[in-house]
Amino acid sequence: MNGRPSQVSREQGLRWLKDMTRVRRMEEKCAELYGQEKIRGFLHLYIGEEAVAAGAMAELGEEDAVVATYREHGHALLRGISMNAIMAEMYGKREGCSRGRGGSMHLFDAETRFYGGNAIVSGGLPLAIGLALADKMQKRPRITACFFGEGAVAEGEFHESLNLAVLWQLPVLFVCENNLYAMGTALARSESVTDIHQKAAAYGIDSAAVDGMDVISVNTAVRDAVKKIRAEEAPAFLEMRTYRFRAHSMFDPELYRSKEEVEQWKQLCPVATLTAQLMAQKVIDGGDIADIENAVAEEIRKAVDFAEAGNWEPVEDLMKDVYTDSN
Amino acid sequence: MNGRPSQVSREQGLRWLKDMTRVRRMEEKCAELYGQEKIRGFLHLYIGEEAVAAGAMAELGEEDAVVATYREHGHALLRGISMNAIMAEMYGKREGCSRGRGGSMHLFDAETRFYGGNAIVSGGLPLAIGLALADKMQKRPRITACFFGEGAVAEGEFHESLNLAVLWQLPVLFVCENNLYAMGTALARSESVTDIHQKAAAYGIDSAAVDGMDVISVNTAVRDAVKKIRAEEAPAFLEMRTYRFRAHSMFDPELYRSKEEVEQWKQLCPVATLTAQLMAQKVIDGGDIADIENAVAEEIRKAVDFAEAGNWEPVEDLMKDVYTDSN
Amino acid sequence: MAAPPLLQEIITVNGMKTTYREAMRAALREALQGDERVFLMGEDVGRYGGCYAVSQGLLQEFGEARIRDTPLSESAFVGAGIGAALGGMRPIVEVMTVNFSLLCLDQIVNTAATLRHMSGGQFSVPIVLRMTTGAGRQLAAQHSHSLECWYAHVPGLRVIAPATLEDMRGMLRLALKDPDPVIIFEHNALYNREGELAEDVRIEDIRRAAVRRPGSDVSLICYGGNLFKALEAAEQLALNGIDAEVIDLRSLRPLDDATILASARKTRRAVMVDEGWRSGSLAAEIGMRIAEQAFYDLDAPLSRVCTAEVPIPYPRHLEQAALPQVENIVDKVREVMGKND
Amino acid sequence: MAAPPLLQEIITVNGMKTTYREAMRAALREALQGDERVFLMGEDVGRYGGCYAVSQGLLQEFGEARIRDTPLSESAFVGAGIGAALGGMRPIVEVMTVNFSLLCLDQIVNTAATLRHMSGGQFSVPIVLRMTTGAGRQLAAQHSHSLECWYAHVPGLRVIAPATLEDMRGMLRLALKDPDPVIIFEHNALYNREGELAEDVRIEDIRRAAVRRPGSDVSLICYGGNLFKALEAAEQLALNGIDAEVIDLRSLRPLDDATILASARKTRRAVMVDEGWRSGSLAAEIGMRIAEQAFYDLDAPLSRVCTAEVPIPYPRHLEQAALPQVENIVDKVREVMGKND
Ligand SMILES: Cc1ncc(C[n+]2csc(CCOP(=O)(O)OP(=O)(O)O)c2C)c(N)n1
Ligand SMILES: Cc1ncc(C[n+]2csc(CCOP(=O)(O)OP(=O)(O)O)c2C)c(N)n1
Ligand SMILES: [Mg+2]
Ligand SMILES: [Mg+2]
Repeated sequence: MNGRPSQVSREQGLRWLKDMTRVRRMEEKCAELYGQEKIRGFLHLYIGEEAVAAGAMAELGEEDAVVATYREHGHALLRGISMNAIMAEMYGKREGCSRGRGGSMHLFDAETRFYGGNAIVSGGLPLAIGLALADKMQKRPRITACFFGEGAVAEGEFHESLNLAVLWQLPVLFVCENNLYAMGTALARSESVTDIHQKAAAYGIDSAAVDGMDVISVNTAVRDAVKKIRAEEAPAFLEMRTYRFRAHSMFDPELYRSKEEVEQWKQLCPVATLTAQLMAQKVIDGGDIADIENAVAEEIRKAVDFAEAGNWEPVEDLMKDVYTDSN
Repeated sequence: MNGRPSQVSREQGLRWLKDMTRVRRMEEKCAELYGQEKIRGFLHLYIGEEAVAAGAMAELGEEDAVVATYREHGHALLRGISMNAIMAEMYGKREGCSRGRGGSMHLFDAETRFYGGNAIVSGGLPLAIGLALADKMQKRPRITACFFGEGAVAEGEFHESLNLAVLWQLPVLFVCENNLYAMGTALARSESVTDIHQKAAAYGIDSAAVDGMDVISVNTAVRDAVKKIRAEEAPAFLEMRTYRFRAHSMFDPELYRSKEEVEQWKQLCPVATLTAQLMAQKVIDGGDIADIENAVAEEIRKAVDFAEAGNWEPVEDLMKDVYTDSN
Repeated sequence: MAAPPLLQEIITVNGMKTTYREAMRAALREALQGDERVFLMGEDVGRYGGCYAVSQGLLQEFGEARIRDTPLSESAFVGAGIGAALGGMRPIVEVMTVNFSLLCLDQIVNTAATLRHMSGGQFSVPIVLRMTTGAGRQLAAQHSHSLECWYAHVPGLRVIAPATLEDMRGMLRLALKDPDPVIIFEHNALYNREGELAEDVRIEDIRRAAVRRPGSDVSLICYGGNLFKALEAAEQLALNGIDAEVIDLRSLRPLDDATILASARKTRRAVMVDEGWRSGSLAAEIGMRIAEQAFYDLDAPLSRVCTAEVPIPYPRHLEQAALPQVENIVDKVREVMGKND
Repeated sequence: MAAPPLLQEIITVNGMKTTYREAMRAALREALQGDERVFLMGEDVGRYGGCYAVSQGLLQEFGEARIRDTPLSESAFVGAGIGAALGGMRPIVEVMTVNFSLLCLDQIVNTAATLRHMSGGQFSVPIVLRMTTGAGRQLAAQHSHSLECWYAHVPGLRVIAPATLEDMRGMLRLALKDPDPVIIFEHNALYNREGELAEDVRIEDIRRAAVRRPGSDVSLICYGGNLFKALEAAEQLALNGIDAEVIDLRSLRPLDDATILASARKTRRAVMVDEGWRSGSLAAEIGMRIAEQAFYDLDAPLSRVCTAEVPIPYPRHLEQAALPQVENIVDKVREVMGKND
């Protein structure tokens, strides 16, 4: 893998900064809306991990596919689903990207080939295998990027899926977001070998560990992996070392980790880190930050208005789309 | 691991020779009885793999537990279940070791702590984890030996179970009987990494590959592994490289492998190999072989008589033991 | 969106004597020849020829890519089938037997069945899952399940069970035309069965039940492997002057209420025959529907012949005692007719 | 062998106001204190305190070995629980929710449920499995299942569902005394519910149903999370002069036919309330049993209020529309009583 470039272009830098800021602010808003009971059910925030989605999505093409988990707001937004459609989905409105039926854990979008939004840990991996298999059989030069947490590594489906991907040489990019905890279970309590990229390597897959708090490192690693996948028609695996700053979901008293630990990681905030670098390198200035924050605030305001103005799906349509012919 | 001893005592040699011969001849008889429809359902023969069970069982103590698969006749016999009880079970008679209800795939015996006999590939591994966990929690210096085929390695339960065994440091001896095929699927078509002991090592478990056609190598490896497990209270993994001489079951046309390949492996017959070595080393002579064959023939004759003379469980007892209180 | 376009098919086979096994193989071959997107995936479907020899020869004809042997990884390859369906393929995934499907239920229930509704209609999953089911071959407790009722419980799935040679030959074609997940249950006892296929095999809508034997006194409602037991029972009952109507459900989800209720209303008596364990069986659902919708048309208590609630034992005499038998059906009908003394 | 020795228990709690959550926690604590062989294992039961905070504090009190956090490996840790039970322990294995139990069904159905019978009575599996179940919290399609009926279908398993505070406090004790596998379904809607426990909590045999409200006009048969909906419906019906009897099944396997049939015969009408999807629901089984055994005692068609056959949607209005509601029960009863116009 090539090293992390010490410099990035202004355009590139601003894009990542904006991407991460959009995710960060959108989710902060979601937390607020959850408090107001506008958003219900489970809400899993990605805050702290934005560099992973930002750095990765930038390297995927329109034709590629994305499979994610219930902690997927950032992936959905940066894959290109409009914030309006996402916010409306959070509200459960018909204008949402899943017609309001999925909510926070089940964002879907056919247009951007975003296949969710899966609330079963490790449930998305076999799906990614199949999407890639379809591409391979139809000789389409596509990649399927599959995001999942380190907790999923303990599931049998992780094992079965990695084996199939390598055995059948499928164009899958596995992105393990290792934020050190699965709900309250620390990595060391869920894995006998905590070096996840090594675990993956044992399947004969190209694998690396990446600083998931640094969008530039993430992007570099993903670019290389994607290149390899397209060139060698083989899967690749990246372990992104990151951390979630917020509770697992809105019901989590966080008894399993110390405030100090959380604070230490917050020092590595991906948004702050990139901002600092770009400022230090005089690639951007305070005005740029303000512009981004203003634009994002505006986008969020519009999204909330859109969601508020959205409609509830009529109860008569409850059974719609259980089957194709149930319409 | 210490090297394979070039010599073995006469007593030791005779025991292994007799053990393997008992399994070999018993199963040959079973195949014959299957032809006569005395034995029905599925019948999976171990012929060719006898060195594994013979070499391994010799190192287990009375208190230890054994978990096996549907290809378990040899394990059951060498664990100490009487041939009478096994043969009666094959017939489905009440005098069988599972009261006739299990048949070939479900031999059980509480007295020798033989926990079956599982017809779900990889289904026995979690059970072994639990048995070992119970021993650890109750501070009993026991080991649970878990036998399974290389096909099980692809199952999620393999992955989950190995992780738990290492994570919780459980006294489990995993014995993978790698006979190169899972029904008709060659190892290279089921595993991206065909070095199974390496796959296991990736969990942080002590692991080795062993010549499973040589009872002395098997025994040496198992003795070392058992010692380690008892000393370090940690699991161990052995990949036994072996081969099944017969079809997968009685319904298998064997379209997936060549006669030549089978013939080559038959040259490595564990019974013949050991016989040759012991004869060459003048540890035994033709008379000993004859004695063993005669004794085994007699044991089999008695077992068949026992099974033939056995009784069918009365239909009125069909529901017995579905629950403890259904008696 | 509209219902599956084609609800009925006519397949010209120029008449032939064949087995259920060959009929399914012919259906698979036809599907593979007719649509590049179709492929068969599962454990030992290729080199081994299928654990019941159903797919024998297909690997040689269609190659490794389309007759895809999988490792023992039920959850991953069924999930991969779902993903491939999303990706535009028309996968036929064989889960060797329903017994092993317990390892991939999550993918079927939480992904295949939910995806379309949960995504607001954006994604459909045109996968066909084939599983053998049933007991009777002395394979004991872990290899003798009949869990069709579980799958028939799940919204988003379509579940069918061929019982006739025609359906074994033709249902697959309609299943592949269905934009939603279809599970085909093939009873292992049928494969060796022989029969005569007509010149033109007419396959009715897979959502419809069929009256296999018209009758006026009692409705015998069954499916799959039990159809022939029910028909034989009907013949025996005829000798006793009891005219039984035999309904072959064909579709286990959705259930064809119209056909079921029409028969029950006509005969005023119903006995369900089901190889599943009694409690929570599909037979219970059918009975309950009749009790809900045709209660006042009934002249006798509803009744059912199911499998005893026991892990299926290995010995033939116990296994047979546990399973529905022609005599049990006859007795139960006579009881319902008040003819038992 | 004899039936589980103790069929009824009296637990002295000196009366207290408490929640279902605290009641189950007290039951767990009591079990852990009373028997060295008992331990609790599952995802996040320890440091996190349980996903519904049921086991909060137990890790501190009983330590890592007995309050065992597991990785996300449902199949392996449930199988390990089965093995530990065989090894002489009394494991309480928590599968966070029934939704995730789809990943360990094989171990439960093919091992826990079969082992005793298949081994000719040599091995029993005294494991207790706890799962939360049910919808209502806007968790959408993959997190809102009610699959009790599947487990209630399997011979070898015992399935119970506490609906009252007393049962939530006491059923575990009897479950742990049972030498066979027992699955306890805890409806997530109950945990926050508060109530008064008497001085002495009397726990009846977990194989028996209970009449929670005697009545003469119609039997409302339900369990778990729906008991209070049924009781509320009964109160509303009373205002309309309809006297409903409410049966709390408590045990879903075995079903207590005696209590169910006695009630149906007395009221001559029955409406089953069940949060499972309608087709193949436990409600169907109960209805079928009544239709088989009490047909001539009925004055009206059997009926049921179940969940709509749809993957549960996220928005509250759609989720509530899909689930059984008090109004649905009232309407259905009035319909059965011929009081709807
Ligand atoms: C199969 C399954 N088991 C349990 C759960 C409950 N659960 C939801 S999220 C979670 C932790 C997952 O952790 P990880 O994979 O690391 O992802 P993260 O939440 O850290 O992003 C658990 C146990 C689930 N959703 N699915
Ligand atoms: C979960 C599961 N899937 C499929 C099967 C059908 N099956 C029985 S044995 C077998 C092959 C197993 O091969 P391996 O583990 O190598 O053991 P071997 O038969 O070679 O001893 C298969 C696929 C099964 N019994 N269980
Ligand atoms: Mg995590
Ligand atoms: Mg093998």
